[in-house]
Amino acid sequence: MVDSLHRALGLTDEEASKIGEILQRVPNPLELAMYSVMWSEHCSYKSSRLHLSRLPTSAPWVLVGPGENAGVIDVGDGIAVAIRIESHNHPSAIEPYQGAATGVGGILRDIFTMGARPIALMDSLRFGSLDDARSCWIAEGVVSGISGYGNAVGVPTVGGEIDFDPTFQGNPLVNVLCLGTLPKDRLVLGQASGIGNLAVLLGAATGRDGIGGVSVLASAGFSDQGDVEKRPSVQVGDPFEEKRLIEACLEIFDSNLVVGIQDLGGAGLTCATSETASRGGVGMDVDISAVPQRELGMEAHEIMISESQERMLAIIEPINLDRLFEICNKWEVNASVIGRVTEGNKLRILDRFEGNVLAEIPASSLHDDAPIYDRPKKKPEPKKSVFHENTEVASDPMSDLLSLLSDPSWVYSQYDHQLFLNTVVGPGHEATVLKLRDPVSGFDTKKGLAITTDGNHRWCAENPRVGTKLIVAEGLMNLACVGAYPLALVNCLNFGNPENPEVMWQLSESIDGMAEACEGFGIPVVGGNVSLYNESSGANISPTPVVGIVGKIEELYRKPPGFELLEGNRLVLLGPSDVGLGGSLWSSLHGFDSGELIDVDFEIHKVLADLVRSLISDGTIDGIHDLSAGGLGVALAEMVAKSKFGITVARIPDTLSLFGEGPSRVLVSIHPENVNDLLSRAESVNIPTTRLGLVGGDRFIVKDLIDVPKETIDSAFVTHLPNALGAGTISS
Amino acid sequence: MLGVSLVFSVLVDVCLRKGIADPAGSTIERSLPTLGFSNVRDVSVGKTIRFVIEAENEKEAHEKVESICSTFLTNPVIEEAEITIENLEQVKGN
Amino acid sequence: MLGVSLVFSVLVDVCLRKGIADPAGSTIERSLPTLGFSNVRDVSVGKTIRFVIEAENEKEAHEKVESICSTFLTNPVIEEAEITIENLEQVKGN
Amino acid sequence: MTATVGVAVFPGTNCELDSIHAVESLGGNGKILWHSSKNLSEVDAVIIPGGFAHGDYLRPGAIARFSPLMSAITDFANNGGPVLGICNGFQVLTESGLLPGALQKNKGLKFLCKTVEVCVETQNSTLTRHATKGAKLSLPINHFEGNFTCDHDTLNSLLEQDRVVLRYCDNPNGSINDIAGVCNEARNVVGIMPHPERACDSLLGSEDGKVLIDSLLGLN
Ligand SMILES: Nc1ncnc2c1ncn2[C@@H]1O[C@H](COP(=O)(O)OP(=O)(O)O)[C@@H](O)[C@H]1O
Ligand SMILES: [Mg+2]
Repeated sequence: MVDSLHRALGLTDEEASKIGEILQRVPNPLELAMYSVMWSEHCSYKSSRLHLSRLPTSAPWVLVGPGENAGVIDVGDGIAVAIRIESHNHPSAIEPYQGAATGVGGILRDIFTMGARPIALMDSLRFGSLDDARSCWIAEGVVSGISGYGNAVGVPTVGGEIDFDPTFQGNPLVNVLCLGTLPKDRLVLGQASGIGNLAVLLGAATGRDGIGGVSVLASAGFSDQGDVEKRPSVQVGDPFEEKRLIEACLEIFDSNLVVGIQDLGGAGLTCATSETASRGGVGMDVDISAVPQRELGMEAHEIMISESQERMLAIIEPINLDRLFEICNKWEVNASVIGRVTEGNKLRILDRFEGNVLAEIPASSLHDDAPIYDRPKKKPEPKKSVFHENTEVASDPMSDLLSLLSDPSWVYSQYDHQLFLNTVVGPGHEATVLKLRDPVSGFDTKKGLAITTDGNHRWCAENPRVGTKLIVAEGLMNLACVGAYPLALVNCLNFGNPENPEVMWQLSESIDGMAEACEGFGIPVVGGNVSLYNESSGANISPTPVVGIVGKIEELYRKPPGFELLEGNRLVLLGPSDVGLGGSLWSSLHGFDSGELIDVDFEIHKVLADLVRSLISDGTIDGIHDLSAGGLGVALAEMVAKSKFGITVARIPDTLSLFGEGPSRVLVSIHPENVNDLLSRAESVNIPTTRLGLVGGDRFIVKDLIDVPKETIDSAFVTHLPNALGAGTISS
Repeated sequence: MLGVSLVFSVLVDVCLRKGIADPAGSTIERSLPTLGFSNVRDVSVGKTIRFVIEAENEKEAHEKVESICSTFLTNPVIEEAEITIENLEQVKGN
Repeated sequence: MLGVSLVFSVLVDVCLRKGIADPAGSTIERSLPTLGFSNVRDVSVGKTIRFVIEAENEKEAHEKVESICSTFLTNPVIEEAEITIENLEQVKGN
Repeated sequence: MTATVGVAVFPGTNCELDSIHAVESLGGNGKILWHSSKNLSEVDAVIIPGGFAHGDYLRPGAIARFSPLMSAITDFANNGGPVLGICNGFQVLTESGLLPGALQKNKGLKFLCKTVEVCVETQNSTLTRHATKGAKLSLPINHFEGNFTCDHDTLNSLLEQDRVVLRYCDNPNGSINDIAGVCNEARNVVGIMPHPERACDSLLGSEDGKVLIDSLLGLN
């Protein structure tokens, strides 16, 4: 049993012998447990690290790049922004509400760990199809969980995405992004330094939460009873605890009491203690008995790897301890001294200070010595059902359009998206726009931050490299549509099993695509998260990188134009007309899973984005929508559904031009008097234009293809999700 | 449906499983002393769902309720339910 | 505290008062048929609070619990509670 | 003279800075009142803002109402001081008995954050003195437990005494009689579910909340 203990803990034989070499002795079970969680894929990025290093990460305004709890950028006016995105896919599959809720809690801690006040959350969600009851149950639960935790913790959820596809059946994707602001000179890092400094555990008591795989230890000799009950590893979120923790920590930062601070996430205390120590180049003694426990009789390994929520580890000088206790008392937050910073580099786990040593490990070996794998990659065989543009499909453009419409307001009306009085453009538009206010004084700089999250597994299944370039391009254009230029990107790479060479190839290609796009557009990657082993019943999900991009608006004196159409407006399409049906929403509706995916030309895309920003800032246009999934047809219908008027458009001859997808295309609605100005400005930078038609009446007319009352469009749009997921609004 | 069917009153008593954190319970417990109530501990919060169900017989009623419970009313990953069923009266089917 | 004190386990079963609308209950009732469960009606949702309390004797325990209930655990405008108290064991006071 | 508005903060409250911001943007003075303090010291009015006092565990407002601050606010209210409960603040006021009724879960059983239209039903309250009866205001709501309920006698006396302050034009949560806000008999204590502080800036979508906050400040 003991021989194969490492295997039961998920360590390979090679990994186990490497641990032996590091320690120069046989590790005891506690030590093995600590290595096993820290060297897990989740904590060590052992399959992806090699590839992630290809991403561009620097720019003059980047204060903290990847590697810390969150990326931090300088946005001017003495203000810095911390941003990060993280997945909580697997927990959400088994307990949707708590899985999503604790995902929100975790990402918030990553942000306030940096000294920032979290001011905005975004959620990027993907579920199995709406006709599958379990997928609906998961979707409902996840949205309620984000709502329940985010609203109560007092951080607005200001945008996101939601998509449904059979590829996510049994393995939903729940990615949550958080953004915070801080005074630039108050950056706090997760490191311990100063021999004799204290490690103080703040927040919730430690229970047997999320112990999962390591519970094998209980039956492998740690406990005498053979019949240790199988413990549920689900974590329950407590937004009230987190709210108090946020306020207490921010007050502690304001009072300058910490040397460093670190949130407790995956691998719990093991990660927080070893990471702070190794970053600070010091050692640490941890007194297990000082850790407040929620349950009786917890074993050392349980305490060290528990993933109980709402906890932080602060490193402080002893002289500040009383002040820290005072603030914690005020906010009713528990604080216990559980560790001491020591000379050297050893992380020692003790049964009490000056007591027995239960484990002794070089702190940095848990991170820096973690294995890095260059796993085999293999390009998959091309798919069979290639769709040719001339394939005959029995399809009716009108019913196709109606089935592609879906209003996400069912989701975001469950989220407080207005708290803090920053939300100028909330969810339901191209990108979210927040006022940029001083995090301490609240002073309004009259500038704005814009954020967007984008992913598209259909494109990436088609071609992970091009697909990933396209989502970065889309995020950039979403920002341009609200008048913002991009500053930084964070990403969440949701892929299947990396031991499958085809999945590894997808991951590597996707990272190359992201690197190319970020270089092409000059956007630094400041953070990210990799979620692998997304599979269910043996099937890997389609590759799904998700990007979050934050941008800035230099002058925010009026609300940027939204989707709304004004009567008499002209509709003009800006950008090239190259589109394809490969990886399109329309193709997936008809069951085609292959076809042509149009690549993005960075130069044209940048020029178009510049043009769009100038049209926004000088007020030339009244409405705008970039073309994305669903192409021109869906964009037109969404604008109509969000307005009071119908439209009549022409020059859309066929299904391909109505539903085809391609980059660098933006639809604008503009007063007739401004059309010539628009056309000449576009021409001067070589952006093609197409005059499509005009706004007015109460019908949705695409000449020769569709002619329906506006209400038909409206109702298809608004009823899609409520019909599938339960109304939520009252129906008598 | 033909035949005679029976009416049962059902009580489903849902608790969090052992070891699962109970933020509501612990918040109540923490606030009790400040409200002047001492010597209270181990507070936990659960929910009850009561309803009336028709079934051919008690066995069928049990099966129905158990399936409602595990698929809809609770998530067995974190919750446990205790079911109490009582025969109310007999109704004539139509 | 001197003297012997007793330990009681308490269950407070909170329901909405008659006549008060029960949104949670009716939402469950509405969704059951779509999930394939028919013949269920009169669904109501309540909550339970369980805890352990120490008191000199059963009478004192009852009084304490009733006071916690009426001032704190329930909102008498919309809720009512049923209390079940069980003597657990005797503990030595210190 | 500048009115000073005390804004109550319980652990879990989250709209306190927004309320202060709105008050100050209208010329008032905002001041935090911490839940454990026993007196209000020199405030002209009190706002109990939105949020999740004590996590809303058990019931919204159930724990907050036992705080020392709430005793002080109760004294202040009983002496005629203007008190406004917004959202969670409304829940705290009903729990503490300063206002009648209770706020249950929304009928649709979902949290709702959106902008709704409400109608000013009376000018005779500390919150609507400067508003026009019958005026329609566009105000954000943001709640799970906003479904106002009370027994028939209470409803009748609310109606007879003209104590319904705001009504929804299109009821979002199932509240009895479309009630969005009520006042006490003395008309100095008002509880409403919508958030006027979120509607004091055209850049954020609506300025219809200004007239309500103005009334509270006693300015115009
Ligand atoms: N899960 C969600 N949570 C919050 N907001 C959402 C969610 N899903 C979509 N939204 C909002 O709806 C709008 C449209 O989303 P989407 O159709 O994905 O936009 P696009 O395709 O232009 O990127 C965005 O503003 C987004 O913020
Ligand atoms: Mg977009």
